[in-house]
Amino acid sequence: MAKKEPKEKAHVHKKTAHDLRMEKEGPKEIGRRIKEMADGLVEEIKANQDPTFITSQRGRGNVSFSEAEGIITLGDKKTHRNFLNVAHARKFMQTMLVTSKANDYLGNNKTAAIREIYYELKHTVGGTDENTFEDQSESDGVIVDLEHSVETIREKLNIHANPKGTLYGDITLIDRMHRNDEFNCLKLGRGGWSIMSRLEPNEIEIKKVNADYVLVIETSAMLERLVEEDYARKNKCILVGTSGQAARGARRLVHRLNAEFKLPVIVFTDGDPYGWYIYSVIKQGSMALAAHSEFLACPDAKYVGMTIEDIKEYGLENVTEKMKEMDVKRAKEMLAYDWFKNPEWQAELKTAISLGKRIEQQALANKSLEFVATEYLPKKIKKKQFLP
Amino acid sequence: MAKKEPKEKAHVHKKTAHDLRMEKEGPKEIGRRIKEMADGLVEEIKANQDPTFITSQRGRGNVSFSEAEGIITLGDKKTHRNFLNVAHARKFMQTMLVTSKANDYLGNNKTAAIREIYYELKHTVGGTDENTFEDQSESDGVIVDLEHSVETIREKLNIHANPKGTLYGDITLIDRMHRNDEFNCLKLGRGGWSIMSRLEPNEIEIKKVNADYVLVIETSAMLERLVEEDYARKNKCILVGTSGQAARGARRLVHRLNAEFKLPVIVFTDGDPYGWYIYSVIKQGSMALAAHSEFLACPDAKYVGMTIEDIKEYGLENVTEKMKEMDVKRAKEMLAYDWFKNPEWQAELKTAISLGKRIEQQALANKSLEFVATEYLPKKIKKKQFLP
Amino acid sequence: MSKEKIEKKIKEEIELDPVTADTIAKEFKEHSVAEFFKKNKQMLGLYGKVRTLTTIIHEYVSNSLDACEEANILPEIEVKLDELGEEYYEATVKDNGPGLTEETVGKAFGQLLAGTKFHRMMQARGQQGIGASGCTMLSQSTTGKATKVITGKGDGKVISLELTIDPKMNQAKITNFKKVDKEYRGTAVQAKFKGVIYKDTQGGVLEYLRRTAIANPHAQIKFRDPKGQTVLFKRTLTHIPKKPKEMKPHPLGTTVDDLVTMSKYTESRKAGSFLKNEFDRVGDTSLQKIQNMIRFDLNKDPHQLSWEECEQLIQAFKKVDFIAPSTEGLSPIGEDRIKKSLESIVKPEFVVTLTRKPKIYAGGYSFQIEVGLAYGGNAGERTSSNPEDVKVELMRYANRAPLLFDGGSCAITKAIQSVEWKRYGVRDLDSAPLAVFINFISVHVPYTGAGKQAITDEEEIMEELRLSLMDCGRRMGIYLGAKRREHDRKMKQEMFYKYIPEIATALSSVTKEKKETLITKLEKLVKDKLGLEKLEAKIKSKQVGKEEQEKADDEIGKAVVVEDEGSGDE
Amino acid sequence: MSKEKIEKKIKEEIELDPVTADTIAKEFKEHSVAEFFKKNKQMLGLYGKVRTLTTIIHEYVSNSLDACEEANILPEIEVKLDELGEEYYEATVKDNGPGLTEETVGKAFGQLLAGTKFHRMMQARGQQGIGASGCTMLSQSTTGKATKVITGKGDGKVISLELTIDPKMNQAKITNFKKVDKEYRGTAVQAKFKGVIYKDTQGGVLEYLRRTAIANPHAQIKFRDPKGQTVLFKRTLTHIPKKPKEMKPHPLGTTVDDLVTMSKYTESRKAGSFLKNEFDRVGDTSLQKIQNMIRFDLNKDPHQLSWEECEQLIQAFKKVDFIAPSTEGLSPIGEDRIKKSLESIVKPEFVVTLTRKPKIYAGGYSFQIEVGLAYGGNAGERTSSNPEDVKVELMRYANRAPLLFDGGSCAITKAIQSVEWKRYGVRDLDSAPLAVFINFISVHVPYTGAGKQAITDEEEIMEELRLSLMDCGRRMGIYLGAKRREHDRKMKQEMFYKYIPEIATALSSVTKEKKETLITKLEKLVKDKLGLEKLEAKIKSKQVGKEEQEKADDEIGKAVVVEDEGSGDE
Repeated sequence: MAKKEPKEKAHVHKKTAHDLRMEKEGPKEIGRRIKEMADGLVEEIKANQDPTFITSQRGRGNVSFSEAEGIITLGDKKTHRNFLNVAHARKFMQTMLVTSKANDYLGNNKTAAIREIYYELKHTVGGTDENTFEDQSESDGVIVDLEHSVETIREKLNIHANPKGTLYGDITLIDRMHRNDEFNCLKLGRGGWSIMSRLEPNEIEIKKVNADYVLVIETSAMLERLVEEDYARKNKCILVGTSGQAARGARRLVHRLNAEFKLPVIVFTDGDPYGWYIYSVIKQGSMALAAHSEFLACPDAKYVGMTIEDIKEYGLENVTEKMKEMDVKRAKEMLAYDWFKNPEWQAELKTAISLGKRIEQQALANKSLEFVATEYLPKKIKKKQFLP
Repeated sequence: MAKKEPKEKAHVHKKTAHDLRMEKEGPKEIGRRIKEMADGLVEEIKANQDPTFITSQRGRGNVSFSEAEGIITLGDKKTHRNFLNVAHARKFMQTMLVTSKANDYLGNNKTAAIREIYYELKHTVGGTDENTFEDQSESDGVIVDLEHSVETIREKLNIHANPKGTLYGDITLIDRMHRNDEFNCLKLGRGGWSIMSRLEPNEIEIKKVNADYVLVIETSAMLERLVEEDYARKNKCILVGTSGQAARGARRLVHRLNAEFKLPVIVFTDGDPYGWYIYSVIKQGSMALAAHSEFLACPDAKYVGMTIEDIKEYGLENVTEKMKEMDVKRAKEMLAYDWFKNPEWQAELKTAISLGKRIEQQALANKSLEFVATEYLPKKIKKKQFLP
Repeated sequence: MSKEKIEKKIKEEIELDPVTADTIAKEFKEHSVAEFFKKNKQMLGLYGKVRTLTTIIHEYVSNSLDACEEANILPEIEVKLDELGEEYYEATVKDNGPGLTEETVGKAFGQLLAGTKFHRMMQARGQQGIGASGCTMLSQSTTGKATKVITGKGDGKVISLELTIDPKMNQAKITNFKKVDKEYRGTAVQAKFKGVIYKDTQGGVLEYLRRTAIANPHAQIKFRDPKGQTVLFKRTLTHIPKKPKEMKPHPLGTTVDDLVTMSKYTESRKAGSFLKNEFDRVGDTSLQKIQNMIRFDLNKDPHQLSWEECEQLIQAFKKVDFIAPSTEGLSPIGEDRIKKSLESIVKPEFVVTLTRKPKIYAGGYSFQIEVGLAYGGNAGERTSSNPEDVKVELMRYANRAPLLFDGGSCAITKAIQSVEWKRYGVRDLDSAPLAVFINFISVHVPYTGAGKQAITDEEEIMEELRLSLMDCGRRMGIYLGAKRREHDRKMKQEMFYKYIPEIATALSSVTKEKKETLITKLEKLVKDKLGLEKLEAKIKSKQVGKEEQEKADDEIGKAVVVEDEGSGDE
Repeated sequence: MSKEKIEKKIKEEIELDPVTADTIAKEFKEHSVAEFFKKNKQMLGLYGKVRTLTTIIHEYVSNSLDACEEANILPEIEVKLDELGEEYYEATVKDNGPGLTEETVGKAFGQLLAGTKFHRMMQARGQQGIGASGCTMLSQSTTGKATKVITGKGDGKVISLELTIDPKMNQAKITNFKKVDKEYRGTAVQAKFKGVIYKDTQGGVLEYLRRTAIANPHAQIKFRDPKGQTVLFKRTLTHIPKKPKEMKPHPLGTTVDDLVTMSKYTESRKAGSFLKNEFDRVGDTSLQKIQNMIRFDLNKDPHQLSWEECEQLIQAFKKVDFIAPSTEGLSPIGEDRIKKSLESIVKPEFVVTLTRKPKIYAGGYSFQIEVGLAYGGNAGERTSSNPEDVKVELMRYANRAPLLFDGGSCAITKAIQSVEWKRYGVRDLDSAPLAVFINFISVHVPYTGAGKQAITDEEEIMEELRLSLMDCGRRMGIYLGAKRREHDRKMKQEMFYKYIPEIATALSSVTKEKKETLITKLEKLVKDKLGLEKLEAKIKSKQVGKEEQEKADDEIGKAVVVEDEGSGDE
């Protein structure tokens, strides 16, 4: 194994300022914040006041696009959640349970997946046939609330999401938490490496990267097609398949390749609101996790396709799909987002809306199976036919 | 890398009789069968007869459980699809398109994912605003029809599904189609190897396996938990995460480990109709692909959990979920399946139905995060507390 | 005032003024039918500002049509409305009928329960002798003005007069009586009304006249509305409808009481001849059968018949197999005429019509149902400017006079709603492009009220209405079915054809057979298959259609041929 | 017979028998009101086998109640039905009223349009003098039998007789007249009917009597059904209702025609005194105002008033600020009594009732609405054996007499349907456990037909019905709202309480504060919070309730106090 060592332009990991800040926020610091918050609630209760849990307000009303940094950032508007409010009481109770559980993880140095937390905390509320949590979406929401309330990320609360995504290409990783395994992701056959849910630098070290750019791909079938066509080697790039919306692990990985190794990031998704959204999340971060953009986003990422222009350019009219009502609605909302307010994206979105069409990556197979690897991507990337 | 070579009980690949048979069915033979079928239709048309495409009938009516082989097999009932039938005409047309495309792949030695075929064939029917295929489920169905009609598997038609699933453990693979990459799946960090969509022996060679059994796991989060707890090494086994229903690649891999290396297969799913179904497909094959059971099924696989007994045994009452109406209906159907007609499964299904409860793998987190790896699995497997 | 005080006061009053049978007797008064309806004009349909005006026109126009038909004159009627002030109108209705004599004009317009029609067993629009006089009363009580009538018999003399009603006496008060030399035959009436409004909407005068024209294709009706716009409903037939004859009651349906009453007033000397002369369909054969079943001699003086003997006769009637009642007193419009009329006024895609055989309902009155179903095209009411927004239009008639109000309590509406229209290809009756025309004709229409807008849902009437609608519905269903089948055939051919090039290309690519050959062969295959289907459909539809048509022809035949027979059963 | 032949025959007939105004004149006949209704008995509600029997009992019972009340007697009424054969029944109704004299008994049961009530401006159940005589006619025409009447004035003599009607003359024919010595005060009527059926269902006699009892809590009604089972509706009040006085017409609502007619028959010598004597609420002050607005002298002889002068008076009336009409002619049941009655017979969870102020509708007739809403418990009709399957029960009354039929065309039903019940806490009216009681009282009820089962939807009536229902609905809404709030409060407390142990455990684990302390504190917090809310709700509901109650009290007060005032406005 590992017969060919990368010879040129191998990047070496360097710690960023952010990494340093994040490291300072160790379990003790986070634990202190949690206790501080809980103490506040107990004080209120003792004073016969309605206990109030405060977290950041999310969603458009409290999110702004930082032109300077090119990322989405969260404002300082707060949401108040009271116990003595019919609409809040259940969620208040759930927040307390998650808080207590996160506190346990930190104390015992354990980590858990969000689904595990759900099950750890799920039980019947005494004297009723109501469960503390009915489904995972409830605990997931509360976890986000807690992240924001104590101003940290879930990884620091020892909580992580499900793993998703595949890495392929000439990149050597070391898993410091797994007997220092060292492996090159071009040499794992055509399958590639399953990206983990946590990719913090203290756990996964990126030892060497031999590539000119990172290509982020929405669908696993397209990733497989590109592997089959030996695209990564021929074009000297890293392929990251996200299987839909990128999981936090994949986003963290792409961010690190971009931030630590200064690799350009090129995103290749379906030409539809979901695809554009995947792109925008990789580039600027998401509204839901606006507070964490600085260590997830890649502000200089570029969008290679699919674009409306492609439909005409490559005669793909027959393999477009009609946008559903919901798609059109989403596209119209996107028109108003600050981070799509450049002329190129405005034109793209407006054209798509007026045509009422969407187009998938796989639609390129309508030309020929290898077309995407031999023509479409190399040509567009060489000519820098990107959307910003 | 690859510092520790497996020292004991390393299995080496041997060709099975089936492998030999499958190998005989090369592209030329399959191509001949396709042409024969198409010629028949042309003859009918020339004789002013309604052309009729014949394929195997699937579903319960034509499926039986072979007690001797322990797998589901397909009977010889046929379905007739006529062009001059309002209910069939569109599907007849679609069948012709897929047939023609598969014929092309074989002629040009190309392979494609099912989604790619969909896009290759999708276009507007001349003079209408109707598409040849509206969504992928249409072409997927027709592909299965064609497989059965020409009595082969899609892989032989150079068609494959999306890749899904993760492999972790002390197993060394060689990808003969990818520069003979050789890699050990215990040494890829905690991520593991992404299982490909095709795992035919002529492409992926299993060089060495150092394990006592294969543990098939329904959810990726549970796989991650077991990796985190170093379960595979401590218990000397291979972990295969299927992320829900096992894709054909994963099934083929498990089958090969079972058939070529005689490794016992133990399946670990949620205790609900979906989980049981995942198990039964791995063990006996599926009704939909009954014709292919012999090279996908593992008749001697065992089921370790979750079971209804576990709920009582480990005090998990609070973290069970109500079975939905649909679940109960499915469970009742399963009662009647031949391959569940042993006393153990009958008892399991009936108890589940009467309690109206289901239980997920992650529910074990309710005990403690590591419980599943340190207590539950080792104990049950050691004591052989399996369902057949 | 406290409760106790009030009670005390009441008690005192009672003691001061004790009420007994004798004091009540002093209060006992009789009053006239005119006073009754003056106080209860809502019972005549004279309430609601729009409805009142429509009812007025209805009364006058019905009288004109009845008069013309009785005299075998093709009706020409002019209706005029003038707005005199706020909610104040003058109505003028002029006809070319036979006119009225000096003696009858006062009774016709100035006395309630007087007229030619009440006792006769003969179909007419009016039957009570109330309507026109009710209008006179309304006019005088809302405006204080008299009603003007001009009438001539075509003999060179014309009478002109003004009249009001003295409600206490139920008698006309005639003023300004003039007789002048002038050539005019017909009657013109002019009256003023307050508290009424003209509107060009559902339930308005225009709609009323439109419907009248549909059921009376031989009549010409001219209407000038208050804005001066004139609408002319031209006659589509120059054929005067067969004049109904006065009918004798049919034995079936006659009650004991009817028989007792008639026996008291008969001029016959023997019970047998009384039955033969005064009842429909009673001849010597049936008399003989009756005699065999009763316990007294039919030679008995009918004036001496007891209630019990009459009961014997009624029991006997039920066992005799009488032929269906004579249709002489009935004047159906006729299937062809309804069809023509609906086609010319409603302008639908197609029309099916049906005139049923006469039937009898309790009381011995014969009645007959006519149905017209007009489908597609302009049929149905438009509920908005979007031509797709359409709802079913129900056109109810009694003796050819439109019924516009009180639909909810009318047997016709109830019967229409009780039919399962889905069976006949109408998915949702309410939103169907359909006009349902029903003419109920009878020598006596059992209206639910003196306002004559709804027919009582007697069992026999409901049954017959339902059968008529279902019969006609079946014919419509056959048409709609054939229409749908043809549409389906076209759709099928299109569907098969569109796939042919795809299939041919694919098969050609695998088999190397020429694509063009495959296309030609496949197209032939489709044509052959659908041609066969079409033929089958044709044969099937023809057979069903023929059966239905024969059955219907048969019934119409019976209804017409029956005229040939005498009034006896031999 | 061919078409041509038929046409030729028709033509010949016409020539043989030409119809002209003169031949028509010969046919012109007058007929009596009795003949009219005999032929159109369906207009009196005498059709439908079940309905007919209910109508008969309705006519007799209404007359009995009217007679008792007029004579200030607490009514005791016995109703009996005997089955004599198939669809053949005998009905007997006996009361303890003032009885009838020899002179009036024939008119009361044997002559249409005769009675005490027609011309009086006074509330009564009957008003037309048609009903009981209509029953006599129906009895004789279906059975040939006479109607038996026994009546006594309590003076030791009792009259017994049998009577039928001569329809042509509209007069009673009395037979078997006897006068015997016996102590009995009251009237008993017994008649036989064929073609009727007794059923114990909606629209049947039992239901009719139950509803009668609800609106007449002072009456005792005993009913023996054909199977011999006896039901007794006991009186819940021993209070005789205030006897309505005869009323004068109110100037507002009087028409020009009324004024002209009244002026012709007045005994007054001057127009001024005519107005003052014969109209309600006209006094010297208002006369002075009127004089200032008209162009002739009020000292003029009223018999000389022209139509135009009467119009001036009517115009002037509209500008005078008359007080509301007197209520002397009306006898509402009263809120308390309706409540008591509904509570005892319907057995609901709660009742709200309302008696509104009198209003006037066109014609100068005053009327008054009473509403009762009975909610929950046994209120509403059960549609199956499942007690949850319930639908709203509409109880319509006119002058305390139940209206069971023709609901669809009745103003009361229309008004109920037009109200937005959701506003008052009733989500779906149709399936609500609710009884809606409405009593429409008036000196003249504008029935849609002589069958007296539906009230015409005159504008003023609809408006007042809606206002009454909404007013009463609001009060019910307040009750339902308070009920729901209390329920909500309990639910809330439960909800907060159940989470407390979870929260306490979690917070205790993080902060190390004692769990028990946290639980105690949190429970106190919840109690304090909900206690406050409850208090707020109470205050709020009290305020609203008070306002509403005051408003209502005010109106009842006015309705009662008004009696104190004289008939003038000074």
